[in-house]
Amino acid sequence: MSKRARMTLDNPYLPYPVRIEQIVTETEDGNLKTFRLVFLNPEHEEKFRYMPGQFAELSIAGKGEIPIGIASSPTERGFLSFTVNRVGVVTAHLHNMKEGDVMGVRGPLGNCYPWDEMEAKNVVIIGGGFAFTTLRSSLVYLLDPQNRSRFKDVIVVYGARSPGMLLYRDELWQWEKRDDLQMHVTVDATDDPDWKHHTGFVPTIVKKVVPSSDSSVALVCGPPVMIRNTQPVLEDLGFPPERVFLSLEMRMKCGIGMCGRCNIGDQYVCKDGPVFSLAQLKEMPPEY
Amino acid sequence: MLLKNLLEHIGLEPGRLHFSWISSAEAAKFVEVANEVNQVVEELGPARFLVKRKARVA
Amino acid sequence: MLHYTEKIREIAGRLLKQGVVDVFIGYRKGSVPMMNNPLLIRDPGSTDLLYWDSNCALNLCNYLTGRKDRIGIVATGCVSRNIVTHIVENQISRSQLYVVGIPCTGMISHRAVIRAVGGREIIEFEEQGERFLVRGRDFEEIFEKNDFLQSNCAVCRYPNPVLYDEMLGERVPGYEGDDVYRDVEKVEQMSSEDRRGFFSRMISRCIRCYACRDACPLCYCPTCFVDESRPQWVGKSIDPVDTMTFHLLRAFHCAGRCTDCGACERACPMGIPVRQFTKKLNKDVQELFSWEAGLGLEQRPPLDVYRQDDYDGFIR
Amino acid sequence: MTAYRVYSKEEWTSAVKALESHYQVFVPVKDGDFHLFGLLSEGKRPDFDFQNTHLSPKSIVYPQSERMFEYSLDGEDPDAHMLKEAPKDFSPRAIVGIRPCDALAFQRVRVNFDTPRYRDPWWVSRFESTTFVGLGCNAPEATCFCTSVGGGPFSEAGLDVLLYDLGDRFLAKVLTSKGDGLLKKALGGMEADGTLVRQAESLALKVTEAMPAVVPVDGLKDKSVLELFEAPFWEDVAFGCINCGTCTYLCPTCWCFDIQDEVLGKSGDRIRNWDSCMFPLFTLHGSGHNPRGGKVARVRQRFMHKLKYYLDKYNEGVQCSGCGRCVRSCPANIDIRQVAELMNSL
Repeated sequence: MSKRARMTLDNPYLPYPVRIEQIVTETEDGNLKTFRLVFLNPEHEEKFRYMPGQFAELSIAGKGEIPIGIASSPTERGFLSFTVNRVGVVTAHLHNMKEGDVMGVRGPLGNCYPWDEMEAKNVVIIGGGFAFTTLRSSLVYLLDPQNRSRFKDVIVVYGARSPGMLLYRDELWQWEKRDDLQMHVTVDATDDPDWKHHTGFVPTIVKKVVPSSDSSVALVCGPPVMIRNTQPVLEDLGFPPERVFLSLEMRMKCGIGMCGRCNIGDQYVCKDGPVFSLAQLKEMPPEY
Repeated sequence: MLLKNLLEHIGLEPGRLHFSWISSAEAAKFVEVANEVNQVVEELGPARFLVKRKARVA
Repeated sequence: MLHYTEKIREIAGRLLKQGVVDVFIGYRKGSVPMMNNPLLIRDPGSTDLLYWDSNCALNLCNYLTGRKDRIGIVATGCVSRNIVTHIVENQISRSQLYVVGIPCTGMISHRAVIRAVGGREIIEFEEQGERFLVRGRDFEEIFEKNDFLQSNCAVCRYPNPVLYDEMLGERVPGYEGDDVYRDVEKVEQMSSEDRRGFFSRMISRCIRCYACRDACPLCYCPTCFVDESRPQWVGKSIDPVDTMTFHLLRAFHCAGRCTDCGACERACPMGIPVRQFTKKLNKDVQELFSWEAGLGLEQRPPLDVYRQDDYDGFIR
Repeated sequence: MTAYRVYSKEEWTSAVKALESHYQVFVPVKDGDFHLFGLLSEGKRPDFDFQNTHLSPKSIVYPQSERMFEYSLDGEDPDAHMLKEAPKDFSPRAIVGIRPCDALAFQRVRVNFDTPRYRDPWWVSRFESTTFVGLGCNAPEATCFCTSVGGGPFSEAGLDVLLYDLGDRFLAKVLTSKGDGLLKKALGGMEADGTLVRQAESLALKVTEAMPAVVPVDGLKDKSVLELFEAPFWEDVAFGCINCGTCTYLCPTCWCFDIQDEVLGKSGDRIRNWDSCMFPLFTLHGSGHNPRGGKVARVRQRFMHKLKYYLDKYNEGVQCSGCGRCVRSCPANIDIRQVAELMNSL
């Protein structure tokens, strides 16, 4: 069946039905939950082949859709997981849903992190707050036995406002014990006396722990303030803009580059992004 | 009053919208007003105007 | 009202040169006949861009909301009443404004003129005192301005600014007749069912572009009720019930505030007479509370005041 | 060899009538102060003596509000919460009397909805089921500028048939097999001889030459997007704008849309509505951040998209077919022709 004919069969707006298999509350304020979703139709799971860095539209009949980064890695078979911040109409409803409920997933959407460019290079992963989702996907993918050897050193700097606001905490502590990865967890501040990890903003920790930029690629995802302050640190370390990649957030509806709202200049964040290199961003109007 | 006038001006049938001031002590008046509204509205029959059904779109 | 152009330029230049104001808001001559472009200038050297004729029908008070600088602004009767309302509703402070008052002899309804030449394209418009000339590809007509006034200007009782720092000319007489609300009364006399049909047909062509809301100086809410999603009051499609709900609630938010300046009807791309909603409210507000919007800084609007003798006959 | 048929005005009216048994036929009809496209089957009388319809024919292929999916929310229903495509009627339709600028507009919009990676099922199905019978413009308006943006009063882009109004007769030029198929079903008319064809071509030449390309867009391709973005004139261009949706909803090349769910009791719809870059909500993030929170940013986006971003991304010319509707209907008289000049001469 030609690609075009296959296209006419798939309506790009029609979500795949999924069931919520598991809900984990990630943060102490309860505003961030991770939902593990399983496809009701194995054929859909087969079609939904994705790479870390991509996102999907979570669809709730009667409420609408939300674009959320895929937190699970393709190496984790049989389910998709998404960490969702309770912010608006759809997210609030999602946070009240129970395991076993049916909803929809549409995707995979957008591009992914530049895996071929990262081959045989050091990978520096810098994440902040609840934007660690697609970076988790990338880290799990990287550490998978089949993939780990394709990359050299892996350094991760992940920060949140306070210990209670860190995502995937049990996994973080396991990653810290591994010897094929330098895991640096930090919090802006804490009064917990036996907090034995870093304390301080992500950019300051990056300056401390990232040795150099030679043959290294940086993946950065976090709130605008973190990104703005991390860029100069990476530049001082010698990272050229071509080897710093950011994953951006934008208001989205269609997710397939048609509804016209998520553009920065002539690039649609949903279709030409969400991952852009710093070099690309420097050519694009500063409107995001 | 402005709302009632405007609604009825654009076509809401008189008798659909009632206002009454009933204190918690005026149980009898409450019953009387409730029955009266019920009777007037029943005479008017099911409401059609300004009632949103399935969106009338393409 | 072409003769006001020179005076406006001269005053604007003086105000900007002397630093009385930071910016001056007026109109620039339009690029198409019977349309003018609202303009803001900062530099005394560009006052020759300013222009005024009887097609300055968008309400300039709409551009004051949220400004923090000192503003010179031209204001006709209705615009000045909206400025009063803006001040009373704390959207702008009197001290920020230097109001250049224009005794207004009414704005032209460009749709009525196009209708009068049988829909043929008008290429040029020229105001000549109380008359105006329109020229097309193969025709030229001269009309009496008073035969083509916007329907609100034709019955306008407050053509002279109620608030100003300087007046551009002699006061002009307002409409004296007692049938200002004749069009509303005509609809009031219809049966409830006919009125349902009248208003439903009227908004059947609405394309939900919100020009009526966006042209109105009264509509300055950060998030309009029609854009609210938590809770969502109105559907966003062109479903007739949602569209009627939008127009009904938009008008209701103007109760006791609307000066009938006509900007909403002027802006509507489909030519819908949306003032039929607000003018009914204006009539009721006048009859029930003897109130007309924006006439004085000291008076509080009716929905902001409770009086013992407020009419309550509708409450059983 | 291009086929031509000639119809007297009466023959053409009955020919169009005959199409009703094969197509949903849309024709320009007088409606109050202006012309709109109306369905012949609703008893509307075609009126081909018009400049252009007030609203563009875009809503025939791309309705302003359209149901995408339906779903049940009833717990007992086994398919609850699963979206099903709403039933659609993509039976053949014909737009008779579409102006060349509006047909060109569909071509410029198609690159958005019919892409190698994704295809919008509704837009593409309706577009492909539509036959476009264009009517050349004998007397373009002063606000028309199609010749400046790659079109023309007799441009054939996007048309299946082009009609020339020769006063007492219509000459129909067949452009595609779809157009040929339509004329065969339309009955009536005769083969046209060479003199009529030459008369039509000289008419087209005369009208086109009387419309020099006055709106300069030739330099836009090489301009730097960042310089245009940072240009000093945006503040002044945007001042009068009241941020309504008039320009985008009247525009035949604007395609932006919103998706909304509506629930009634135990069932619901997912509906697509036109949307506008002029509205603040268009880019408002859940966090409250809005990359285009101010009016100037939104007005800049509209013109930068039409005259630069689209030009760079698709290399199909500018996203404007020069119909002049926004120029005529903008309540604040913001004129794309002037903005194009400002951008082109930066």
